[in-house]
Amino acid sequence: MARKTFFFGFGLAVALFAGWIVFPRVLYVQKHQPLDFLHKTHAEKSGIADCAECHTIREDGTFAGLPPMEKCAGCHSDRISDSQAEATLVDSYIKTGHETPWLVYSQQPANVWFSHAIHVKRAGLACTECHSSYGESDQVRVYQVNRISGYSRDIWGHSISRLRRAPHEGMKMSDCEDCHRRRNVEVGCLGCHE
Amino acid sequence: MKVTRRDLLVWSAGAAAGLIVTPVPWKLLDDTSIWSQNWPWIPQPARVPVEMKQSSCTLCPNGCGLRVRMAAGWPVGVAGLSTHPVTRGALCPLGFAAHQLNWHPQRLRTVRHRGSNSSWSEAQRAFAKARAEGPIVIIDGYPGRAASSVLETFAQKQNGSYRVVEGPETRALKPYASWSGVPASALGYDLENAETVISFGAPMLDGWGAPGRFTRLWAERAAGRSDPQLRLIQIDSTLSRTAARSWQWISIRQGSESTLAAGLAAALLEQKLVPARGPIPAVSVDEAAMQTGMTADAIRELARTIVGRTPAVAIAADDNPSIAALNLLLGAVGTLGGIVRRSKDAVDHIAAGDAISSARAVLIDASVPWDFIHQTDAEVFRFAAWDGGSTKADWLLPVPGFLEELTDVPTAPALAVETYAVAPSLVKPASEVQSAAQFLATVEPSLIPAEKIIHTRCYNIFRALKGNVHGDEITPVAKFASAQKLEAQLWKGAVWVGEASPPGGIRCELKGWPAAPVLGAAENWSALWPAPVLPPLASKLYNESSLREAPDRRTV
Amino acid sequence: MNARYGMVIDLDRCTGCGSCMIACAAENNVPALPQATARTGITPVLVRKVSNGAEGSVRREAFIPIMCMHCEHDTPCVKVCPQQAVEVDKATGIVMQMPQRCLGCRYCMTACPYHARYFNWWDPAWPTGMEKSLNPGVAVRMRGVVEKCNLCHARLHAAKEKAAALGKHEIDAAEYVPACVEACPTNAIHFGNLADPNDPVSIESRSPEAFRLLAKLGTEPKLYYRSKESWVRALAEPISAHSSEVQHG
Amino acid sequence: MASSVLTDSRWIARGAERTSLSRFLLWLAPWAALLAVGVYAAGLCLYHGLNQTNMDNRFAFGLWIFLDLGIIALGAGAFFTGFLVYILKRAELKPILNTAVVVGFICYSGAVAILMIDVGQPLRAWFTFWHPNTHSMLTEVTFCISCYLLVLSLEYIPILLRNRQLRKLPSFLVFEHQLHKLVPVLAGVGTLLSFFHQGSLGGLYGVLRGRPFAFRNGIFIWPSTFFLFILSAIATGPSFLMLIVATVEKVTGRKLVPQELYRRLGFISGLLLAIYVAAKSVDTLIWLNITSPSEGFAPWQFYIHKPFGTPILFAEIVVFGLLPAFLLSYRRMAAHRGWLLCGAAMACMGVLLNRFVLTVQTLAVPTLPFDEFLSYIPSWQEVASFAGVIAYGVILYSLSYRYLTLFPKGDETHVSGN
Amino acid sequence: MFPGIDGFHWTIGHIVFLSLFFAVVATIFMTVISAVWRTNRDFQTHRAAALCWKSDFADLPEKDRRCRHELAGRVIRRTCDNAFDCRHCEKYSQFAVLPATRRAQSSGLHYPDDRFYHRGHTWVKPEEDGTVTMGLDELATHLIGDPDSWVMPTVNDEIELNQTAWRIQKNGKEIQMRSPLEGTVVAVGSPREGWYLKIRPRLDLRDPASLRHLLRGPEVNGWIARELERLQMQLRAPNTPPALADGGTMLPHLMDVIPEADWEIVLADTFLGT
Repeated sequence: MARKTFFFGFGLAVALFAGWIVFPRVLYVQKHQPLDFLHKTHAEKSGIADCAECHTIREDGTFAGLPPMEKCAGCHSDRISDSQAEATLVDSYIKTGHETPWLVYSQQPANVWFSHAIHVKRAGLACTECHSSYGESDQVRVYQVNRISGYSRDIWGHSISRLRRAPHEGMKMSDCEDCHRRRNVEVGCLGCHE
Repeated sequence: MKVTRRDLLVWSAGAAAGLIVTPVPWKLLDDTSIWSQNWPWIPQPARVPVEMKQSSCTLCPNGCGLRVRMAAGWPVGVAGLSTHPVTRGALCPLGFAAHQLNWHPQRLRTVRHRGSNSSWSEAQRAFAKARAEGPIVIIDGYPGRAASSVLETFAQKQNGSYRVVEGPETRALKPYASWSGVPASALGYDLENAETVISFGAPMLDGWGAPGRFTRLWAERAAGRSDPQLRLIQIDSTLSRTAARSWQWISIRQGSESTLAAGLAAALLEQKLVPARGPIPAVSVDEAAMQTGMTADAIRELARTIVGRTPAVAIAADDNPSIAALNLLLGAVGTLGGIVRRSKDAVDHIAAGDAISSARAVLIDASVPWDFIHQTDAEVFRFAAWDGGSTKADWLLPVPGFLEELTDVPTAPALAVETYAVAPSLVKPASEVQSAAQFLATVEPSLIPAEKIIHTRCYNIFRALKGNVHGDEITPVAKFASAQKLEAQLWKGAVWVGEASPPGGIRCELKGWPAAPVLGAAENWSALWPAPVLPPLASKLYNESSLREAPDRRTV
Repeated sequence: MNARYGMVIDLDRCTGCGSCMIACAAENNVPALPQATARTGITPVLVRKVSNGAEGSVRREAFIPIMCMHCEHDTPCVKVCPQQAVEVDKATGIVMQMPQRCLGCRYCMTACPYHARYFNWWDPAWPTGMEKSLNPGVAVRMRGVVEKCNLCHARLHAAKEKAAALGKHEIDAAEYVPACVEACPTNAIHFGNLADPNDPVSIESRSPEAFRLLAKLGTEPKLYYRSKESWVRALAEPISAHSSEVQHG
Repeated sequence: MASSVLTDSRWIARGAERTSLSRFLLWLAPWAALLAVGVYAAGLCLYHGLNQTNMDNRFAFGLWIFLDLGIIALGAGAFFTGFLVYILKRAELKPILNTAVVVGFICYSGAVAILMIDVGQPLRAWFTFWHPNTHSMLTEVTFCISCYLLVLSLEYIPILLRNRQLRKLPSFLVFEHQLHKLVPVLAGVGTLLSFFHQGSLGGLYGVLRGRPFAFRNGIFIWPSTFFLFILSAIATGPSFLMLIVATVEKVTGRKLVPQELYRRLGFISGLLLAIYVAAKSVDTLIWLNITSPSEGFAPWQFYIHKPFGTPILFAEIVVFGLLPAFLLSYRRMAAHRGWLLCGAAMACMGVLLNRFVLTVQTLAVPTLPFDEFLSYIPSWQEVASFAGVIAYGVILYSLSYRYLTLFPKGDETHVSGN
Repeated sequence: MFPGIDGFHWTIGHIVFLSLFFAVVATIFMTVISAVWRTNRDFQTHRAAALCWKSDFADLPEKDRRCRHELAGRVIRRTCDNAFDCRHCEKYSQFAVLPATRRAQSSGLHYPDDRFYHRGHTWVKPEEDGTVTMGLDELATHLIGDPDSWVMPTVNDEIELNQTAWRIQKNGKEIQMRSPLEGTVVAVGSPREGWYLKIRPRLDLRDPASLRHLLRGPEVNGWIARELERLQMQLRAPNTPPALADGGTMLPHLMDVIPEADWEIVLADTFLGT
């Protein structure tokens, strides 16, 4: 009997360890941003206060997303510091004119239609509502991508169980729904899907 | 301690029980389904801003107004330009998918010589050789463009000849040209003012003339009205699309159109419905009835209907003198709502006949319909954007594709007024492509390049102070401060429309009722489409629905 | 105020040119696959040729564009979908098909009396490079799901976004016009808000010439047709002994 | 018995006489081959997508759905026998209980397997559980069938654990003993589930307002076909079991069940079939004269397309309904084993015909006035993958018969001269 | 499915449907759980063993489930329905009084009368000191010959009726000997000594009922005759010498003499194994 209990418990323990500790590490691939861009530094040095200064909404309502290279070139036309990142930025992107292949933490799939105009301009949400305080980040986060679905980990949220997660954490459909429910906004599938 | 099979069993039972309460099964379930929603092998459009551009379609001489949606430098959608004075937002169905044409698997991407890849330098050498050895005939399918005049000038320099392949609408105007001396390219139908249109097998609602020109008139003044302001009488041996939608369908024997025209003339004169001007038809009403399969009374009835609401004009599907003669009798030549002279200064072109057989070399512009058959031993330089395959050419020379080349858009066939537009190059041309005009410019540097000619033409329009420019709003030419401003407008997709020329100006001399020619059957737009290939999405019409029969010898 | 988008198609104006079909396919990134046939292809708008059945000079033919009728009441496809991949959008009345939710059971296709639903039998594919010409804003559907006319909702999205950018709550009607409506060279397709009694389309839908296909099923389609000709109006009834589709080839 | 090189006698219940392993394998071989082909075909459908089938946008449902409905109806014997034995305490049916369970398990697992190929996105099938649309008959079907398959596998376990080698593990043996005691609970649940999904399968078509050929009015949320399907299923289930047992007796050359049992099954089947036929006729009349006219369809216009003429209706109700009902329930006829089995076979064909008509004819007849009548021929992949399921069934049953005790001891006596 | 998940509606239909579904799932789940729990309980309370024996007994072919009275010829035909537990058989007494018609006939095997025999071919011999000795009967000894090895319980082990008393390995086959009696091991013997175990029975042997479940006298002859018959059947096969010599006397060391026979089956049938 004891022998049985031992082996059962052993199996149980192994499964739990594998499932809760090993699995999440295996499921997500770690990737690094091409440049270690720091929001904090830019806010301080260049006095950029408003996110919209770089992440603009065009007049037709579409969202420009990450600023194009010429925006950076505005200040970084030549090396203005001697950091390694600065060198890569100026040499391999600004000089060559290639856009930086940023990894977007909150990247949604093709079938999702999310309008920043509607959420920011009409509903008046603050950027931090969804993007937390990344605007003040003083180090570059590692970008984790799901091996199977190819989604950024931010979509699922960092706690693998999705329990006890911060309000801004997680960008799955259910998270959108929760927020809409809280603010009793009623949207059908058509509201957010292409 | 020795691990028995039973122990392993118990162990796996424990593991299974444990696995259920880990994220593993549930997360995998979720992620695999998400994977199935974003299969990597399914192409997805890039998330890029879309901008609207206005231009004109240059795939055929009708020059429809285009609204092009551009994303990341590529056209991602094509729609009609509602401010366009002629097409008024209409396009031919294939035009709606034209932005896919440049990607067609049969796009001609390299110079080909007798079925094997070659190069432009090879082609130039061969052309130079031919040019040194004898006259060169140049064939154009879209006369009146700046590029055409480049071709024409070159031909004259070579004491070669410049020939033109014209569409059925223009061919149908040939008889008046030959009787009056006014070039066919200067003539047009004033349909906008016509009240009765008798179409002898012309696909009036299915691709005749510029898309939307007549169909819009028909939709606004005829469709769904029991007594329409614009009566469309379709004479057809079969229930064609136009016949099906026409106010009246007259079904006659195949190929007896000219006889019916003559019969109608006879009926008109017999009933004194028109003053006896011009020659007397050779057939009587009864003979006509016998040959057309109609009853004599039906023909007389039809004659009465025609004159019942005027102006009335008869439209032939192709070059057909006796129908032209009927129009003379109806007084529909040089009058409002009939055949009008749209421009003073137009030169007649010589149709590309078998005269080319004597030439040393033949240069065929990309605008010439792809199935143009030329019987000649001369060396043929065929310019084309898509590999037609069937054209027997020694040289196949790739030209810029849809929206890739700057060109101008002269008046469309059969229009009653003159128009002029510019189609700028919206898309970066594919590598190693050259239009015929560009090619000749490299061969003969003394030629004035098309760009310059366009510039001059814009200046001339500005200087003439006539007509209006149809952009987002209509501006009289006189209102423009400078030629540059006018040209800029045209480059943005605006269209210049000349003034309607006064009635008259066509005096036809003909002795005796003309003999009936052999007449081709009615065509529709997919048959008139000049390219050898159709946009892939056209397959919706041909493969994926029973709406139309696929046009033969074409790749969809 | 919820809109109820609908159409009135003037069959007397339809010349069967097929512009709507191609414009629709181009707008919605519908693939054109060489292996697709009239029975397996995806044609969210499908123009069909009908006749009065007579032969000779008395024969009459007309063209009738068939697309999703966006049934308002007891919508057959919505009711049968096991996992709510289909819904009638509250705000617009559009019957939405969600390819990402769909499991491809095709029950909705058997439920639709208009055959207006299409299954992706193949993976969508385009000749090399042509994917660059895809319309941004419309996601390409994958193999194994059902799709249909969503009334070009990508254009509705754009209109909404623009309105929001301008701080407006209602979209500008001119900003939202489905591709088929825009494409029709004879303006045969009229698009508007049936919920607004003064909207020209809702006025037209009440005209005696207007009719709906299979109206007796009681599903309240929001797609109306109109015609002066009685034999065309007779198509409203399921039994019309003489009229039958004209087959080519 | 001498020990040949490979013998499986230690796996065969002691005292049970089975043919030699080599003969058994010889019997399995062709079925295994068929199964292999089926698996290959199914693989094609999963890998390349449903373009491998001949289904199309008009024939969105094809052979698979028809046969799924068919075998699920025939599989109804499982829950119905369980219901009779455990709930209604009809002990005389005990001898076929195990066979009923195995047959049921085969039918349902086969049907589910085919459904997984039939849907375009199997990976998302679970959405039905996560975002269920409870108004859809298909949701009801999905929920019930998956639960009932679970129940069947639980009923299968005791039979399995009594195998001669598995029983060597005491825990298995005791678990079997305890689970077996609880089987009546499962039988009850199974009855509830089957009642609903058999019905919902009928409802599947009955609710199609857009398909006047199938559309039926009904009670509350359930169209009449809901109840007709239940009736027809429980009517033919026993007949199908009877056929199975008879076949096994023929193949193995043994008497497996008391011959009285046949007559008993036949009587149940016949009685229910008679009731079904009556109900079906009434329903048909109501539909022809009230339901379809109210949707604007002329009563008989569904039957103008050959081969779906009125003869099919006649065959469905009379030839394969009334006639077998008579053969099965009329004592004189039922006395002859031949007539009895013939009746049973006809009853089964009847229910298959009914499912065929409802699935195929519904899609074939035009709805729009300018529709044309369409037909469809299944592709070899469709046929093969289903043949694979049948092979799977035969193999699984053969294995169960050989290594498990499907028929309680004592009934296995040699048929004289065989 | 659950509140807060897309597609959940607070409508009666939805709630009813889902609660019904959850009820069904719960029922199925509980059924399995309780089966597992009861199984576990049976092991805790040592009832598992009895259950297993009952199940094994039920699994025996009918000819191996004959009533002892049939063996003795007191009744023509009777199948035991009490797992050979004559101690609690209400029928026992009414048959026991009948005269045994079976003649004692020699099978060439020696079955002394001072012993009681269990159907698993073990015997029990009560000693004066109130303990009992257990051993293999002669048929078993002949069948097995000299064991390769044997696994015995240790002193003070509790052994249960019909459960494994000791194991014997022979030619790679393991034979489980079912215990003829329940009690505590007091001494361990070996094949050489002719006995295997000495136990202190749990029941008082002065009560005649306590050994009633074991075979005696004519019953033994009947039983052995049938056993030999069965062996004859099972071991008769091409290229094997007659298992039973003339007059049905049994050759010793059968497992060595006829190695090619299907011993798995033969041993299972002989020692009531599975």
